[in-house]
Amino acid sequence: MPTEGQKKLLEELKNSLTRALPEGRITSGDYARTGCHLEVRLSDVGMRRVAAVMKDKRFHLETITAVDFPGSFELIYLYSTYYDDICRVIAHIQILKDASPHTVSAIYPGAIWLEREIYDFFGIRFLDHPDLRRILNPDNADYFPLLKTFGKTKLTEEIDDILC
Amino acid sequence: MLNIKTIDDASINERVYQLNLGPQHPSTHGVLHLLLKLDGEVVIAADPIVGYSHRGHEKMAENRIWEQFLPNTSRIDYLSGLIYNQGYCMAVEKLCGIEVPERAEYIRVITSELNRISSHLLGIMAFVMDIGAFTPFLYGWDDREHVLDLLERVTGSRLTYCYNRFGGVRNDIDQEFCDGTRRFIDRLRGRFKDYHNLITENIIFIKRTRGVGIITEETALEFGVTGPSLRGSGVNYDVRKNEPYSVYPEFDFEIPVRKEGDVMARYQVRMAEMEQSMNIIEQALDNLPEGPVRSHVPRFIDPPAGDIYFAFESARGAVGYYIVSDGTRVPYRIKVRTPSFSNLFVLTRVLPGNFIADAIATLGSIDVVVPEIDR
Amino acid sequence: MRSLSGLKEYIKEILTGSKSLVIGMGITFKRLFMPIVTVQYPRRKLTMTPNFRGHIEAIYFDDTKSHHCVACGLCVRTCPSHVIKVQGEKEKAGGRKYGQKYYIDFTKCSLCGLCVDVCPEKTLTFSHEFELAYLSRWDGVIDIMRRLEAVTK
Amino acid sequence: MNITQLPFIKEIYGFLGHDLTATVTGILIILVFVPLNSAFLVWVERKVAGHIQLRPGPMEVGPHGILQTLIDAVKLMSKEMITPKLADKFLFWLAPIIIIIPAIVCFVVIPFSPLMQVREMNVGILLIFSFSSITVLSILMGGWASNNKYALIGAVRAVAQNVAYEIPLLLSTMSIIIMTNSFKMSEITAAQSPVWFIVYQPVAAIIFFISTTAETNRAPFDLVEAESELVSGFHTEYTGMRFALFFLAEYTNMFIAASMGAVLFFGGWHGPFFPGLIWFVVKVYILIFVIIWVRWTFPRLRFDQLMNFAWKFMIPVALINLMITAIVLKVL
Repeated sequence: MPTEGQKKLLEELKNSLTRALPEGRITSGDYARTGCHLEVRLSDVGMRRVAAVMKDKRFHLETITAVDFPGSFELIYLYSTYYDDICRVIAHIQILKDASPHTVSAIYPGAIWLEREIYDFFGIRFLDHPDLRRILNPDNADYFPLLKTFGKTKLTEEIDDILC
Repeated sequence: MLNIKTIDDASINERVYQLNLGPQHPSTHGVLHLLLKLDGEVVIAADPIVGYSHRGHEKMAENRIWEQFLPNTSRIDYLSGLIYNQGYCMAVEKLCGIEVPERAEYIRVITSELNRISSHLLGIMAFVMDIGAFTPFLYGWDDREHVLDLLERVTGSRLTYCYNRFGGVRNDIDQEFCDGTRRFIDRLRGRFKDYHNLITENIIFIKRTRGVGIITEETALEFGVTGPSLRGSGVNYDVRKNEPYSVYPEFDFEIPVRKEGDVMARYQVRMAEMEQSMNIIEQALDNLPEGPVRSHVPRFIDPPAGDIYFAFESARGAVGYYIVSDGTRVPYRIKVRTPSFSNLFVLTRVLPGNFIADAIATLGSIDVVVPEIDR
Repeated sequence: MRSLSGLKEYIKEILTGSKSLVIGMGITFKRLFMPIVTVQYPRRKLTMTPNFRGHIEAIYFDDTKSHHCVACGLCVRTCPSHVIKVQGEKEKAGGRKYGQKYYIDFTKCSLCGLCVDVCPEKTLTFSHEFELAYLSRWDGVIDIMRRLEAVTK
Repeated sequence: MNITQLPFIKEIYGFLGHDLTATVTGILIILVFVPLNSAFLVWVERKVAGHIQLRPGPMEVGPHGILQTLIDAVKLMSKEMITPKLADKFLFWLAPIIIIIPAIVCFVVIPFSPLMQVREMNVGILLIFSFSSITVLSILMGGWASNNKYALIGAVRAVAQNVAYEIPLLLSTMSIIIMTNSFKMSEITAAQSPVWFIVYQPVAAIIFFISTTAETNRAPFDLVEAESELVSGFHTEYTGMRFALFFLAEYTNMFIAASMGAVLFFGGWHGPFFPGLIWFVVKVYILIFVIIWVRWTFPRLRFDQLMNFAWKFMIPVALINLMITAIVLKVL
């Protein structure tokens, strides 16, 4: 039951995003199941262009996170708006394991610490980041905890064979 | 108010005085290390250093089955444990398409709103103690005991509840809980008059909070600030109203918003928000439907593959679970978007130019829970 | 003229300010004579509500004069912090197993209640024990079967 | 057979002469009275604070926790007196001693009752003011010497605060002294027999009490040892008996401030039918109760507001009050 404001906003967003990201696949997500109104899928870097479009539509950067898939990392950028016709945009950006994407902290200063957390957990280094260092783990830690290869404890094998 | 000296001013550099506020400090509400660069009493730069209570909830999520992550959720933000429980259960229910009976939804809303009141009580009174008034802290503590007793009667524990399950709640609420809640709400309304006389109208409190630590709407947008800190700056954003979930659409309550964006505005927003929570509880208690409290759910659930982002409103702001499931019994990735993470780092923009006392007041007014940042 | 209104405003602020100070003191003075709300713990102990969650314990059933645990191990696998160890034997070769030892280390237990929910025989419940401080970590490991026998004897 | 004829005391009395023995015994009584009184005040503060916050306060040791402060003193004595590594050893050791000396000396001139006054000096009030300004010196010494950033900020604040609040204190007392034109404490109390000075000088009384609260670093002006900002200000690094001395000095200063208030504005030992001493002690403890009551009600002022409040409000009002009193006295 999206309101007209939402529909209008979605249309505007879709047009400006397709103009800014010709190579991206922009589909309107099914809010009931995935919680996002608009999905942008990019195979390569383009997060600054997405951020620029979002910034002048007065969206705020809800969070940046990453998921460690076997072949590649997937960076997730979530934008949503404060104002009445709520709309959430999710940008999935597939990057290679050793790629180093560009930081968006020039557009959203809040992203400095979000990107530091992703570096801390996944080891993804962001280009031109003001001070890229670990945020949660001890500074001399040499591991990246949220990688799937880290810490495959005996526990997880145990669970796999019993329950699955 | 003060002529803010820029950090790279040459004359400043040899007078810069580095002070470690924390990690063990009476007013950082948890293990937060705020590295302040001072020129005399004026803060020039603030660099929050976090990670002291990092337990790796997200890594734990990848080593446990879906049910076993339940106790973790209420330990991410221990002050609004029930709200996080409800959020996680609703996210997984939305992913698997599990139906939740009407009565369970109402009980979840009642217990979450009670939890929000207890969290606001502690947040406000700890903030007032940072300003220097000890006595209101203990009055707030006394009220909070009543909420904890009520929730102990229903859920069995006082702080880290694990009360919600997939498909509903663990056990039903009895009539004594409903009467106890109504008595508590009348008692708290009576005490609000005392709090306003003792704190809000107090000339010293007004002088310490009016026009201090102003967060503009623009800064809030850039840093992704949400919750009472945002509503204090004039933006009417509350997930319960903007993205209604559970049975919130059936209650009419309005969102308190203030324009000034200073410490006093955030304090007043929290006080007004408690009154709104009380309205919600009363309306929920009045038309509490009958019926089961838990729909039949298999013992170990297997959600379909896919990803979901579910946002809900905790006492500190908009929380979000981003869950990636690959169809097995163990979640592939759970990212918890916590409001305190974005709210805290606004300090790097807001603190420069204030006194130390204002820095403490601003930190208290943002009501940061540090384990929520460190996850 | 502006300074005069500024002065008048300043005086008015002082007056309202001091009035609010006096009201504040009035409230605390009233509180001085209100009854005390705190409970002196060692002298007076509170009774826990029926739903209170202490560490888990077995329920006494009349038909078996003891518990119903069949040592199926479901609770062992569901527990997020791996706190439970169960051991059981069969009286007769093909018959039902019967739980002999049921160790829990409640210093690591997060009181989530998953074991109580998942138990097929519904023989687990929460005790009302809240004084869980012991001298050594190993005192935290208790056998709830012995505890049941001690209680029921 | 008055006391001086007893065998043992006779020699001392003969050796020292009347005046000196009176002073020596007075000082001995004070040396006993000061620790006992501040121990009692600590207990009173914790009880009043407790009951204001709906809790009973100390109850464990003795009936209603009366021995609590005694046990605290024993605990503090048994605690190790740690000196920080890079601290300035000599100043660090000296600071607590210097804070105690003025606290005890000020008792010499306080008229507890017509007969009970250690020594009547014609510079009575002046002596108390001059000695009480030494405590700032020791606070600065303690703050600087303990090589701790919080302590240094606390010490610097203490100096600015005491300098700012010394002036309104003196001005408000001056308006009393013009009326009695004598510094003698007993003469000031004597002049108040018919009507207490608070009736003539209500404004001076308010300014006096506000500035004594600030002088003794008590809330809402306790920026020197602000728990939530400076951990505990200048005595952060002090442990054991040194911390006890700072604590003792704080409560003794509070007693001195209250007794000066009682003498200047509430007519010292004047009172209808009870003996003088009872009246004096009752008035002082009522004033102390007010100081404690204020502490547990109000939040803390910010540092620049503290300064503005002193320089922009208290001092002008005190000056105007002094001028009016002078004009009125001239006219009468």
